[in-house]
Amino acid sequence: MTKELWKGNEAIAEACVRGGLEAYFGYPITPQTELLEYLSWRMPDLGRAFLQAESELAAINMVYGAAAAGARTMTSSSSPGVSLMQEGLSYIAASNVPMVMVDMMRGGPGLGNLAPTQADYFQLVKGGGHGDYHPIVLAPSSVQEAADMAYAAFDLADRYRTIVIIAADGNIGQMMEPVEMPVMRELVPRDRGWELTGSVGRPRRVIHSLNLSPVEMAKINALIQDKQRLIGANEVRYAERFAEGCDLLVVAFGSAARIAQTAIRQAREAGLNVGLFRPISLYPFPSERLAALAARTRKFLVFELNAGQMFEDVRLATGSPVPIDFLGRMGGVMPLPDEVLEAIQQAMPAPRTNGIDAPKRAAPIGLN
Amino acid sequence: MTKELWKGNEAIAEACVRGGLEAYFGYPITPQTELLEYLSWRMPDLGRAFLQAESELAAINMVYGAAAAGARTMTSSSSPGVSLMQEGLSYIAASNVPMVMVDMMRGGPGLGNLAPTQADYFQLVKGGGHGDYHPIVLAPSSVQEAADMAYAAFDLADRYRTIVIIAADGNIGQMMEPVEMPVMRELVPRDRGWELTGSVGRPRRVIHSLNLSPVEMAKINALIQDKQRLIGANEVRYAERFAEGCDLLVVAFGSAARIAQTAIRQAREAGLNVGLFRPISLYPFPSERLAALAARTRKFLVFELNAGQMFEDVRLATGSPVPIDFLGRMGGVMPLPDEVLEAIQQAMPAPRTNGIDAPKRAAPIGLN
Amino acid sequence: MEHQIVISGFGGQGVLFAGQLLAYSALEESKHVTWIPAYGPEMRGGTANVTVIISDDEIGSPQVRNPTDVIVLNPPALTRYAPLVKPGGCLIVDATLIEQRSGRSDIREIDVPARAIAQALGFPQMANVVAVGALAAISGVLKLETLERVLIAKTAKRPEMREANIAALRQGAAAVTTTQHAVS
Amino acid sequence: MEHQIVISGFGGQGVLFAGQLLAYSALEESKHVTWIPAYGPEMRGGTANVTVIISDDEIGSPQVRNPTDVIVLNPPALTRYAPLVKPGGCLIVDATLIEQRSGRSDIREIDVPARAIAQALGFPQMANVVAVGALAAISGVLKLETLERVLIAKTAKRPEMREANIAALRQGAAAVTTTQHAVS
Amino acid sequence: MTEELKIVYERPHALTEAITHYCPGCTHGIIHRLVAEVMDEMGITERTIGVASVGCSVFSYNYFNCDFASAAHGRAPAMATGIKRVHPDRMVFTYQGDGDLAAIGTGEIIHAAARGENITVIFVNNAIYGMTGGQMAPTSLPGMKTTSSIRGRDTKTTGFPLKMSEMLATIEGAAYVVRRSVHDPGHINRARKAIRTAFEIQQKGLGFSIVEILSACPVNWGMTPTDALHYVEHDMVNYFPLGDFKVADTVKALSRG
Amino acid sequence: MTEELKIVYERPHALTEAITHYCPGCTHGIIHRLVAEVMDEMGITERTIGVASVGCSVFSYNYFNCDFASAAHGRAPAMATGIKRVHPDRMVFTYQGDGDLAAIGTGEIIHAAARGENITVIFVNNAIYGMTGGQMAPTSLPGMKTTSSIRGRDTKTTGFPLKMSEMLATIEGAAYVVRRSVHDPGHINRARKAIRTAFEIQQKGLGFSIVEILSACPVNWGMTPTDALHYVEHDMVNYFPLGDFKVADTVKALSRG
Amino acid sequence: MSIFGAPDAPILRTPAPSRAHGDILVDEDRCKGCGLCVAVCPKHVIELSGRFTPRGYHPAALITFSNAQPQERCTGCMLCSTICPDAAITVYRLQPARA
Amino acid sequence: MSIFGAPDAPILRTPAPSRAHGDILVDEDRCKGCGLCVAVCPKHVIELSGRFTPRGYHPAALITFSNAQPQERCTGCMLCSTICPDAAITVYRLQPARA
Ligand SMILES: Cc1ncc(C[n+]2csc(CCOP(=O)(O)OP(=O)(O)O)c2C)c(N)n1
Ligand SMILES: Cc1ncc(C[n+]2csc(CCOP(=O)(O)OP(=O)(O)O)c2C)c(N)n1
Ligand code: SF4
Ligand code: SF4
Ligand code: SF4
Ligand code: SF4
Repeated sequence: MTKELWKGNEAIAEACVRGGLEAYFGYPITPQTELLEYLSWRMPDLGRAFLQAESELAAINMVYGAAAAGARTMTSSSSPGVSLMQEGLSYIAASNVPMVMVDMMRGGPGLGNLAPTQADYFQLVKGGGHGDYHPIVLAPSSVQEAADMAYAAFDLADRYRTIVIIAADGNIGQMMEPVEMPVMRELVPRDRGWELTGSVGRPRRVIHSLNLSPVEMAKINALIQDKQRLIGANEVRYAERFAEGCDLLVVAFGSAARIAQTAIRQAREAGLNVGLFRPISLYPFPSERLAALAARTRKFLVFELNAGQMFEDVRLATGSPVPIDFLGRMGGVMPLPDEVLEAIQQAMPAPRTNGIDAPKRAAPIGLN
Repeated sequence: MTKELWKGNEAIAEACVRGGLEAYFGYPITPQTELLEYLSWRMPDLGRAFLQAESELAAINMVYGAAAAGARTMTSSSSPGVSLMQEGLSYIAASNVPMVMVDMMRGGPGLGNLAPTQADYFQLVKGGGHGDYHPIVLAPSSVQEAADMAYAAFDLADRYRTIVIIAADGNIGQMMEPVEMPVMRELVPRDRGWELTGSVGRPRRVIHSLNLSPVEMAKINALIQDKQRLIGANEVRYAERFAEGCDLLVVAFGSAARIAQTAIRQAREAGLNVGLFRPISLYPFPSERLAALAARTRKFLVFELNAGQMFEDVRLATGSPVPIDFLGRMGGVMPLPDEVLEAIQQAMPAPRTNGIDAPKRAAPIGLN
Repeated sequence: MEHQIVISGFGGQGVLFAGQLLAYSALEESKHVTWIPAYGPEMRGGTANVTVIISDDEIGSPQVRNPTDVIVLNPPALTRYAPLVKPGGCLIVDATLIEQRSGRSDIREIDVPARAIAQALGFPQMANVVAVGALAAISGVLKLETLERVLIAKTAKRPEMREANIAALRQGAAAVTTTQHAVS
Repeated sequence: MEHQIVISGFGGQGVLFAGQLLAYSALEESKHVTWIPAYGPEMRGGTANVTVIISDDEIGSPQVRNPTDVIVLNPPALTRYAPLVKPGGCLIVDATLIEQRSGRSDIREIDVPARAIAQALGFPQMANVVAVGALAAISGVLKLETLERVLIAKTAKRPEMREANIAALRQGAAAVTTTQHAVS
Repeated sequence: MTEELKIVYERPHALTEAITHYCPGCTHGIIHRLVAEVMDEMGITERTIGVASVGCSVFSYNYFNCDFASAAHGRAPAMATGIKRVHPDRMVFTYQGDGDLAAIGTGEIIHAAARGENITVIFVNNAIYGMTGGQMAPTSLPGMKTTSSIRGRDTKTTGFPLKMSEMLATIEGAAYVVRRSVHDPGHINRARKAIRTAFEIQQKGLGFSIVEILSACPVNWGMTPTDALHYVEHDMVNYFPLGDFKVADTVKALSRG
Repeated sequence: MTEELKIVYERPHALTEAITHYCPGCTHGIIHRLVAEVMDEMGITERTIGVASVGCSVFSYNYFNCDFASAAHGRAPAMATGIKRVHPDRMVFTYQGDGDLAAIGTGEIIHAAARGENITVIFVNNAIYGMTGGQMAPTSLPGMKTTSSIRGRDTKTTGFPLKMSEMLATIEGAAYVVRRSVHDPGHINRARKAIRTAFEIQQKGLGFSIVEILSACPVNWGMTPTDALHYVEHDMVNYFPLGDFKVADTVKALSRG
Repeated sequence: MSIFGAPDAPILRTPAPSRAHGDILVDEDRCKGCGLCVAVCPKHVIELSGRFTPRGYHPAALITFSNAQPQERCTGCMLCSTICPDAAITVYRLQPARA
Repeated sequence: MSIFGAPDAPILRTPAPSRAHGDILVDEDRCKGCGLCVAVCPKHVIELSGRFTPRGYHPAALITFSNAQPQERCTGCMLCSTICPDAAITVYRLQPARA
């Protein structure tokens, strides 16, 4: 397999195609438009469905239809457009049909700007739509990872009949990196027993989200909760670097983790014992692993391109045993590695003073 | 002042009118429609603006316009409708214009049902729209409180130029209780230096949320964060009952707190030392007070009409010193006090066994 | 003292109004009160329910599992609520429309031929008022005078029904005194 | 070894293409590489920027404050980036278009009359290629042969420019060797 | 010659056995029946996927004997588009009220028409929001009393009723745009024919078809079912004239056009 | 008689000093100028509140010398409604592109018209999404090459361009619906007159007015500014005929109608 | 007995014996007593009965006349079934029997 | 000197001395060199100059003919200002001076 240079947006688009995407519906918005543009010719070339909808609202409901019809389907957008999809996402979650969404987050709130941020973590992870549900949310930090995730997202969505969101930003979307593109998957006709295909030779099926009886609705909710527990058990993803035994653990995801990685390299070159923990699945959040690390790390530094959103999940995961600093940048300001390095230096639990090394590793603090 | 019987929805509507509501825009949806219906005649009678919009999307953007024009303005809706308003809310937050929203939460996700739930806590409190912002979220647990909140909401919105959300459910909306309606406030023309009124005799003004420069957008965000800190310092509201020195503290808001209250009375009659903590402001969350209580309470029981959303804020507030149980009901199933009582009995940290009383008060556990 | 009252019947039998009559009267007597209709799937047609809680203290849950006082105006209501009445509580049964009985001995079950009484007054739809009169008489939750005053005020738009309304209330109350021995 | 290269100029000067030439060549040489354009307000018209990082190891941040190698194709680019070049790094200046100099003595600053060379070849828009040739020669980030091969492949649609392209690259490289003494 | 009683009309098979939740005399029921009759006639029930909207007809997914989806309020045409693009060989129809189609769903219906989306829309116009208890709709007649216009619709502040068919007829992609009524048996039969034509258009791949049907909401109009039909016949038809607003040439070529 | 050079045309005062971000030859600039000229002529700048939409004209709030709001994509008519209902004595106008008005904002524009909302809409139709880099719009001509239809708009899958003016003209509440162009000075002057009429209609409280203006996007069409105007004159006008689609009787009564 | 319809009331499921040209069968599970069939019947031979259906409605039924004149008889014209919103009516017509 | 326009290039802010019936003043801060005024001028007396504006455009300018014929002169007809998308043109016309 050879590598090729791909722009993030196009790499995701192509990986979706190869992962079996059968129907795409979307609406232009920077910085994800290239994804739509790529699919606008790629999908028809393969005889698959592509439609530029009249709005994000229409797009998500077309996806709902296509998903109900059994297709591997997706949409892509960016922050304001994703806000418009919240009702639709809630319906899709309630109906237990699988779909994939790509959100290239930009500067908010409001019209904001086109610059990369991670300010929609809460919206995506905690549930921007009404009701109790959580999509699977994956945050790539390289183009290769984005492509791999996109390819795998449809399987994941299918397996749990859930929404899978790939949450990135213009940094990933606009960047070119070498990518080993996964192989084209063949489309196989499937009948998983629930999709709407016309009732020839079988009892009719209905896909809906209305349950006037609270007891019935509670059952739907219980089903969703069960599914989420299962997802929590199976689908936690994260990456680490020097995380075991470091003095300061930087927790960052997506493009922030890339910046942190450079800063950490610099810090380690300067003799600081710093590690990196990168949640890849934002939902389910790698809480267990973080709790374990918290029990034997002296300090955490959470770094996000927002005002401190994943920060809450880190705090929830760790409880109070480990002090947690926060470094955030808002509005699309992309900090360069040296700013993160500075924050690392400030956050170091016991900086070397007077030439005497502080102990590299604090006594483990037990979880109580 | 005499009390009158008011239905929740209508009491809120009338209190808004008396609090100075100048322009209402909304769309019918159960269980808040009576609010809209009441204002449909009440507002024109007073020569104020009422408009049934073509959708929630239009309604929230009309509110945006009216707020930008300097009016005391509001909308009301219920879960799916509120999902549709997320983009608009994010714009309004970014523009720092004041508005009030009433959300009568119903069973979700999806079309769900009309029954009372609290399943949109995350959506309202963490931010269902894109970007870093939090509206003030108030949760009444009686019709009187709902009316008082509605009356005060406009001042609050004005003071911070923020969104104020009154989050309740059909239980509050449909219930009749005696209410002492606040007095009618006179409408006074105001110019607070930012509203769009035409630029006669002054420099022109612009209200927008676009800032292509990340640095500029970061400033907007910093302003919002500052405002939120201020709100956090000034506007925390909660109510307690037997909270000091109890063995088990039930934390519940809105209509769940009403149910808990009855259960707690029964529990105390049965000799259990149980208290109630009721967050009134869900944002800002009464974290400090809860942390203080956590330090000297043996156990918490969080009770919500959802799968455990405020639960996270309680955990964030308390850290790990106090064990926290959770009781939730989803899909609009309204538990009756006896179910809560049962949960209290099960959650009691040291139930009386063999006729011997467990110590009523555990040794305080310090925050570490 | 807290009276937890449920009134249940078909839509059109004036269930919600009966509840309001109680609620407004409670307000008149400066009591704490909540009135809450059954909510959700039952909204459209079919059964109508209302819970009214009247108390000297602040009221917690506006709905309870085991009400202290229940009025049932049709057979399904009896089936549903009779088993739920709190021991020692009251159950008012419109005996014109309901043949079954609760079979419970730990509650005060009162048969009132509410619809028959109302019909005799010329307004069969006043069965609800009859039942409220009966409830007031047996439970003592509210004074009959208060109920009368509120009833007159709330039905002021139909003065032609005024006399009948008052009569319905009183005859409901009277029915209790005459039937009470039979059950308690 | 990690080369952090920034190329900056007006839109239309082939800034992004120059970056791609580097990026594809890096891929050819099996290096790690990232290519990222300036993003945000600068998108529409005006200045164009690209950062290309070429490394033997995995690359962290695709953007850095202090690049090791910078090509500036217009005066604002010089003003902005000259102070940022990492000490010891390279700064390639298109001396045809830019009069100012960085004034720094801790970097290797190379004046290449890129546009003049390109113009002489008949294609003024090839100044970007000239500059890339110069960068390769001085920094050694990539082999000239690789760049040539990729350039030919990437411009295959315009065979008439093939020779000029190669000449641009080579003359850029050559320019370094001749001017190098002057600065270092 | 012996004679015997033979069935000349029976309940269509394309309806399920479920008893509808519609109010007595609600003409949603008639329109359901007509759609079902057409599905029976054409033998397409098993190859049809319906899309219910949010309104009194939200439960229509319980009443038709075919696969069904239930869309968000106003979004049925978008959902139907998603289904149709995945299954172009299936018959896809939406069933929408006027609040759903002419208020919150305006954008979706117009763009489905503009794309010439090959679906059929059954548009039930009863000039009111039935399900939420009788609020004003964009289609409510001037002066009409509703729970959100208790003194009658005021055209000064709320404008005039939207004529969706007239508006959709201006769209090139729309192949068939007609308005019918179900206030008496004659009009009911004409409505059925139009529904039949609309489905045939879809079957032949001729593009977007919509049948607007004036319908009664006796409960929220505060009328008896019979009076409600008179209101349809006189007041509604007066404002919303019946007729064919757009019949594409390709459609006229169909024998039954 | 002595003669001197006198100014016969100068930059309108209702424009700010800001230099626009529009591409060279973009006719958004002409249309801005026309609106500003009308504001100058009528002396209404200080009593006007504009509402910018999302599209290339998003920054119009920087270019007009009056109070301005910036709406969410497609929602300018709703935002304008909110403003107008609060300040009925102010002149309120929206400035919207075709992606904004004819795609995502379809519902809002139609219902503003249906309500007879007393606002003025300047609708700039350049048949493409300019700001996001040239994707297909609902108004893109058949066969038009855009970044999301690189082989030309395929009417089979995407339908035909929406004619918003023709559609809006069917709405009772709309007082004034016209289409103009700015491809040459004569048409530019006619466009200005229409804008003037639209503002006067609002001033007199006669209801909803919209001026659709065919506009060029040379950059995304891949043409020189001059060629782009030729494209407007020939191709666009051909599909989107200029004219008055609705002029209410009350408007005709205005002297300048 | 309750006036709200006894749950055990007989539900007509077979056409009543009749010598008319036509006949109708009303499914009383479905009939909601809306009266539209009554209003539309050209022969005025449908009425709402005093009975209650299980759901509490007065169902439609053919009027049984003694010595009915032909013009007062059901002709099986299907107008009632055409207007019935609940598809509650099956219509029969007297037709030549097949061999 | 850079070909991208020297920032110190003179910006015309007053009408060039001229004996034509009319004259135009192009605000070179605003002019983007789109050429629409050139295309529309009936006298063909506007051209895009070789100069660069501070923003890098070739600005429009009146052509200076030596011994210009009257028909080659600007008439102050305002067609250019009517089409200029950047409101960059002020138009002057020779008119009787007021007392
Ligand atoms: C987003 C959203 N907004 C509002 C509602 C509430 N709602 C349910 S049905 C309905 C209107 C239905 O009216 P119509 O479409 O005319 O159908 P009808 O009930 O009259 O048949 C509304 C507003 C909802 N379910 N979802
Ligand atoms: C909700 C939302 N969706 C998408 C966008 C991205 N977007 C910005 S402008 C635009 C289209 C603009 O096109 P048009 O209205 O035709 O104006 P033009 O730029 O052509 O003048 C889009 C899709 C957005 N900002 N918000
Ligand atoms: S409310 Fe109206 S539309 Fe809805 S079922 Fe009843 S009659 Fe029909
Ligand atoms: S992209 Fe098109 S519409 Fe936008 S400013 Fe440029 S020419 Fe004008
Ligand atoms: S029309 Fe149908 S539902 Fe109505 S009364 Fe007749 S049989 Fe019953
Ligand atoms: S029309 Fe205006 S912007 Fe264009 S070249 Fe002429 S003066 Fe310059």
